[in-house]
Amino acid sequence: MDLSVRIGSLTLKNPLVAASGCFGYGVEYAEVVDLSSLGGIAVKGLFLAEREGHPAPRIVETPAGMLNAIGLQGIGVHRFIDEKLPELRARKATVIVNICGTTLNEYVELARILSDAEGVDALELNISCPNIKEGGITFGCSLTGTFDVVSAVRKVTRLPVVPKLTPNVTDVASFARAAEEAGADAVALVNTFLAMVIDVETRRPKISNVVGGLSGPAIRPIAVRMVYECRQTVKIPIVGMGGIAEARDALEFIIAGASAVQVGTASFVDPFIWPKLLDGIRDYMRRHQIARIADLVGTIDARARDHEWTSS
Amino acid sequence: MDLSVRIGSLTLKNPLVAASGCFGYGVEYAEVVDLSSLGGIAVKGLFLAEREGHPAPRIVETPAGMLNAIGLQGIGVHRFIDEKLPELRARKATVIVNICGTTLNEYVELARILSDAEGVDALELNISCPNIKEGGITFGCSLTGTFDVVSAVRKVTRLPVVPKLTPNVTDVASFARAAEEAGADAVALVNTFLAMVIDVETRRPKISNVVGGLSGPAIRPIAVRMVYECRQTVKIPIVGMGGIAEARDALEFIIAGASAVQVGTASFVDPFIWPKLLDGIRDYMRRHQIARIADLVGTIDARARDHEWTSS
Amino acid sequence: MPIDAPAEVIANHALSTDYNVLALAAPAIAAAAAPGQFVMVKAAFGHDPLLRRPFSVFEVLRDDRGTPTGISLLNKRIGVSTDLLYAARPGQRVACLGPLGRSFTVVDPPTEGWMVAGGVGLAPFVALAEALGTRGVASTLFYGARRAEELFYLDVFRRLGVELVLTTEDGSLGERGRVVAPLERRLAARAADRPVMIYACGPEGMLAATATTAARFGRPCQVSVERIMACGLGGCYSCVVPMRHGHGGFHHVRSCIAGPVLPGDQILWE
Amino acid sequence: MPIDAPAEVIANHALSTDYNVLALAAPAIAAAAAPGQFVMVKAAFGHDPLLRRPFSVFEVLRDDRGTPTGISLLNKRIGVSTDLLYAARPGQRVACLGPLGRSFTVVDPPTEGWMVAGGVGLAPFVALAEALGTRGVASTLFYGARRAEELFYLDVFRRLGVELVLTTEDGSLGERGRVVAPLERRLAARAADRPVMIYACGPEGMLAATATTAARFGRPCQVSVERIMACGLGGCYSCVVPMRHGHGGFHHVRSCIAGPVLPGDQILWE
Ligand SMILES: Cc1cc2nc3c(=O)[nH]c(=O)nc-3n(C[C@H](O)[C@H](O)[C@H](O)COP(=O)(O)OP(=O)(O)OC[C@H]3O[C@@H](n4cnc5c(N)ncnc54)[C@H](O)[C@@H]3O)c2cc1C
Ligand SMILES: Cc1cc2nc3c(=O)[nH]c(=O)nc-3n(C[C@H](O)[C@H](O)[C@H](O)COP(=O)(O)OP(=O)(O)OC[C@H]3O[C@@H](n4cnc5c(N)ncnc54)[C@H](O)[C@@H]3O)c2cc1C
Ligand SMILES: Cc1cc2nc3c(=O)[nH]c(=O)nc-3n(C[C@H](O)[C@H](O)[C@H](O)COP(=O)(O)O)c2cc1C
Ligand SMILES: Cc1cc2nc3c(=O)[nH]c(=O)nc-3n(C[C@H](O)[C@H](O)[C@H](O)COP(=O)(O)O)c2cc1C
Ligand code: FES
Ligand code: FES
Repeated sequence: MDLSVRIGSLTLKNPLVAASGCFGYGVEYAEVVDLSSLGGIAVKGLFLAEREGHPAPRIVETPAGMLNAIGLQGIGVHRFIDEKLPELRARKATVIVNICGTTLNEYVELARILSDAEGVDALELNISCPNIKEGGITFGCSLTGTFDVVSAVRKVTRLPVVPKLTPNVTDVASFARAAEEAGADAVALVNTFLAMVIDVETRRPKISNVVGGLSGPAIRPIAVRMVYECRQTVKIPIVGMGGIAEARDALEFIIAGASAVQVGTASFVDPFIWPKLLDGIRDYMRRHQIARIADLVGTIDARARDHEWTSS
Repeated sequence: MDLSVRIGSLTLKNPLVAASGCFGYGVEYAEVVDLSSLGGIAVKGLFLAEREGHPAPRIVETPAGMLNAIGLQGIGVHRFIDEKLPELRARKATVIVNICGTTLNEYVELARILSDAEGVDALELNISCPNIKEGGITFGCSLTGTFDVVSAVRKVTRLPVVPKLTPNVTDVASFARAAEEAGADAVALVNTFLAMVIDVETRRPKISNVVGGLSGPAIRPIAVRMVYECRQTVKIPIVGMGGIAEARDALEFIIAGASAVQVGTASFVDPFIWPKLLDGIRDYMRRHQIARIADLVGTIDARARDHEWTSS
Repeated sequence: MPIDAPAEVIANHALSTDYNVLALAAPAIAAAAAPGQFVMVKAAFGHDPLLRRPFSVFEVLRDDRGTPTGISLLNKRIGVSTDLLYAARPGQRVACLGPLGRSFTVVDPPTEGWMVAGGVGLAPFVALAEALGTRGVASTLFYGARRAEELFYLDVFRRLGVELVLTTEDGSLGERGRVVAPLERRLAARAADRPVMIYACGPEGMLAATATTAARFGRPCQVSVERIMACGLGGCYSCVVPMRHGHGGFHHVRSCIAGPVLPGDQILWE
Repeated sequence: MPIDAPAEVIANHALSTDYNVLALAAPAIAAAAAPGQFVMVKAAFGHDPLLRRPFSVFEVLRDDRGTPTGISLLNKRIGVSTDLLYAARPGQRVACLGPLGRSFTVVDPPTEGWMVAGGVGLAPFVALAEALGTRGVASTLFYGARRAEELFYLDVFRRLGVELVLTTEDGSLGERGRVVAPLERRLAARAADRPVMIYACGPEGMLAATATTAARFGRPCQVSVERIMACGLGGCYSCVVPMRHGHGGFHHVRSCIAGPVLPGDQILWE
């Protein structure tokens, strides 16, 4: 059974990737998860500098989902390279670094620095974080912004470049196309949906940043649709995510068109989820006699079951 | 305690409206709900002609939500006026007719016909149904389309005109503004989120139409955010909806900026929900000494609890 | 008017690893229910699972004096809510809305009542058999399942005087094969006999075969269809069945209010 | 390494209409737990409620031979998951992940241990009192609640030889008012006395007051903070507490892994 997945020049040993911001820098989970057993680890979004992020409360639970506005607290790229990367390498993790900038030059600078670091396997461009004011999503909500940041990063690195798209747009597939045209090796989607919860007793938002990003099972059907739309539009691989909590959910994304998937929120609920997901996928492939997971990608049979009928 | 709400020239006796497509033509619920006790009933979306809609399966449940692609099955405007409106009038319901067209002229034609019918209290323009190919959402996803259809309808009717906006756009507030500029009396939001569920065993979509619209508690935090954004942008009243299942949820929309709210999916789960919602709102107003529900609208205190911090 | 009862689970009998009978305290629903009607049950609190699920009224439970005290459901595990109902414990409450929908039309003698059940499609027939029995109608149950262990409540039907014609897919009890085969033979054999009303409930394919067979022999047939339902009250239009009308056309009727029992010969089978 | 146990509910004792003690079979977690550590509990199946919730290990349960068999939680109803835990029935299972986080540092004689608990903040102190007792540390519990009926487990502490200083907001037992008042008086009275370690758990305001008071008297203070947590393992950065550092600056530490027990004097109280 071949579970491997290609993203540009990189081969993931299986399609299961820990989603950025949901798995710390990976090392936090070393006791609980064999890091080398994952297809990859997208580490928490990094800026050039350290950041302390937003004050608590940073999350609130919602029906089958959660809102977060962490504000990209992080140790910055240099401390990451010095303090975390060596352990990740030692544990044979496949490391995807999620990078954020407030300007195009910051993305380029981050890409340069990380390209020189030993043990980075791919760059995920976070142009879709809804929780910071400057940069980030301003690129992700404009086609030219997306194109520009991807091509600028493309020029300075040989690492696979995977822009992460926001779902907060009318036509996500057009962003996937802009990314493809700019030389992206793959696109990742979805980041979180901009959302809000109000405490009616105090009439204050429940998280300190007023708005935050919705993740978890609640958003899965929208995310699957978006992956499907992108699959009809671009040729590069898609990394799909949004609410995956069971093997069946991961398979849904793969059948819709994702080559690999990421899991975020569900690994909060069950940190031991990874072998369960992998077993479930293996079991499915066995039952359906699928030798290579790559053969399942985008195999949805989406003939509408019927045309629309008008009364006779 | 004053629960009344004004939408243009129309006064709703309370802010609770049955959402279109979730309450049939109202008459189906006459045994279960005192129709005159509702603020209003947005009847199932009507075209000029009868339509049979999509074949089953038309819905599928998702985490804390559901997808539907009914395909706007309906009896057409003429049969509605002849067969349903008289009973709605007899039962003293406040009737909001949700209208759909494939062309601008169809909206205008529908508006004309309904303006002449006795017992219609407002028109809700469905320019946001994700489940039909022609018309509808094509207007709702284009600013000029939205402007054009609202102003065209505006010209032919004195009924309050309430375009219903789709959440499947980058900037919903700009659509609210276009609607306001075109003369809308209010905007209603949100319609459903375009989404998809795949049966991994058959690799076929779970509903016949491939994609459908996501509703229910799952979407509530996104819908609340959108109402809040529109409240910052337009002056006309907002009719908020998306996942309301308890009085607290309705209050969240009101505090975010909605003057009235609609309830759809939750009334499937609990058809007896209406007096419970009303009691909950009354209880809240009593506890918080709010004499008029209108005084609660948009009273969110949304100072971000802090600026972003960077490490010192 | 339907009643929404916060029904307490009185008992839960597992019939197999997949099937159970769940007894619910719901006197008002029990008193109003007619054979073939259904209830909408919410098996969990919270919003996941979100929607209620439709279940036929299996038995009307009565106290010693014959007063209706509740209903039971014949539940088959196939997903999240049916799993929860399989695991439900006495004392727990499930929201139960009903009775809903159109019931079977109960015939009078000399017409015979032939019930055709596939698997969990047995559910409406205990109540129907009782109603037929009360009127003195001679009745037969054609009942098919995968194997002998999944043919339930045979004694109950026997006690009600119902003739049993059983089939199993593996031949472990009754005839091997599908239930429509013996029905068809019986229809052929008794073509010129007394009038018969055919009642069917089970998988779509079985219903279509039953309806077609009945029509071929010129017998009326009421089928109870199963559609995914969100509301059960005619509000959502999710549960539609295409019904023939006029000149080759059809229209979609809501099976929750026009059905679940529908005339088999008018359904546009796929 | 934390353990994820599908822990069976052994017993559920209601202490009041809001509080209960839930006993869970979880031997491995019980064996590993240190005072002040917590577990992440998932109270329902399905995705609503979605996330686990953090609970202090209240008691370590043991069999006759003293072998740990499980833990109990002191649960206070304030929302959806705590409601479910209040209503949990024996036999039911709840997913229970732990032990997690940094425990209290247990002192040795001659240092005294003074515990300061507000309401459900009592939770970590049964285990801590036992650990202090084992080491022969003289200990005092300053324990405040709204009213007498919400002061729980007093006998247990007495049996452990803990001195009790009680306060209630309504004055129905002990001193009327907040628990920090007698703490402050005692500190003032015994300023020159033996060394004392202060341990605090309760509402944020009480923690801040305790930490500030302790600092004023130059006493060390370990506080157990409460933040909304999604993962409990350092993965999500939701549970941060601002800690002073350097020259008036601060950084956000994750209270699930750097805490929940943190040095009171370093927290940047709001
Ligand atoms: C009128 C009527 C009477 C019924 N009577 C019985 C009965 O007596 N006993 C019994 O065991 N079953 C009965 N069913 C079927 C029962 O409703 C489904 O088995 C149940 O809804 C499945 O729920 P789930 O959460 O376990 O499945 P899910 O996990 O939600 O899904 C599994 C499958 O169940 C089906 N399903 C899901 N939701 C519904 C829904 N709302 N309505 C219908 N089908 C659905 C779908 O095909 C889906 O693929 C009846 C259905 C109808 C329409
Ligand atoms: C380390 C730690 C130990 C704790 N120990 C105990 C204990 O022993 N006994 C006890 O009764 N409570 C304890 N709590 C508090 C307990 O976690 C919350 O009461 C619980 O999470 C509320 O869940 P809910 O679903 O009932 O509330 P919800 O309905 O979700 O929300 C009600 C309120 O609970 C709080 N809350 C919600 N989710 C969380 C979360 N994940 N973490 C923290 N707070 C949250 C929020 O302030 C929210 O406004 C502890 C908290 C922490 C951080
Ligand atoms: C607490 C939290 C923090 C996140 N931080 C980041 C981040 O730093 N960078 C990023 O690209 N996405 C971030 N995300 C988004 C996730 O990577 C993922 O796109 C999203 O949560 C949807 O997947 P899920 O439903 O499986 O969680 C974060 C999500 C959560 C819940
Ligand atoms: C089954 C179903 C049918 C719907 N039909 C319509 C419709 O005809 N016209 C319309 O404007 N909205 C329609 N909607 C959208 C609802 O009116 C509402 O905007 C949406 O469901 C969100 O609200 P809720 O989460 O309370 O259901 C439909 C929704 C559902 C679930
Ligand atoms: S189930 Fe809603 S109309 Fe039939
Ligand atoms: S709870 Fe996730 S980092 Fe602390």
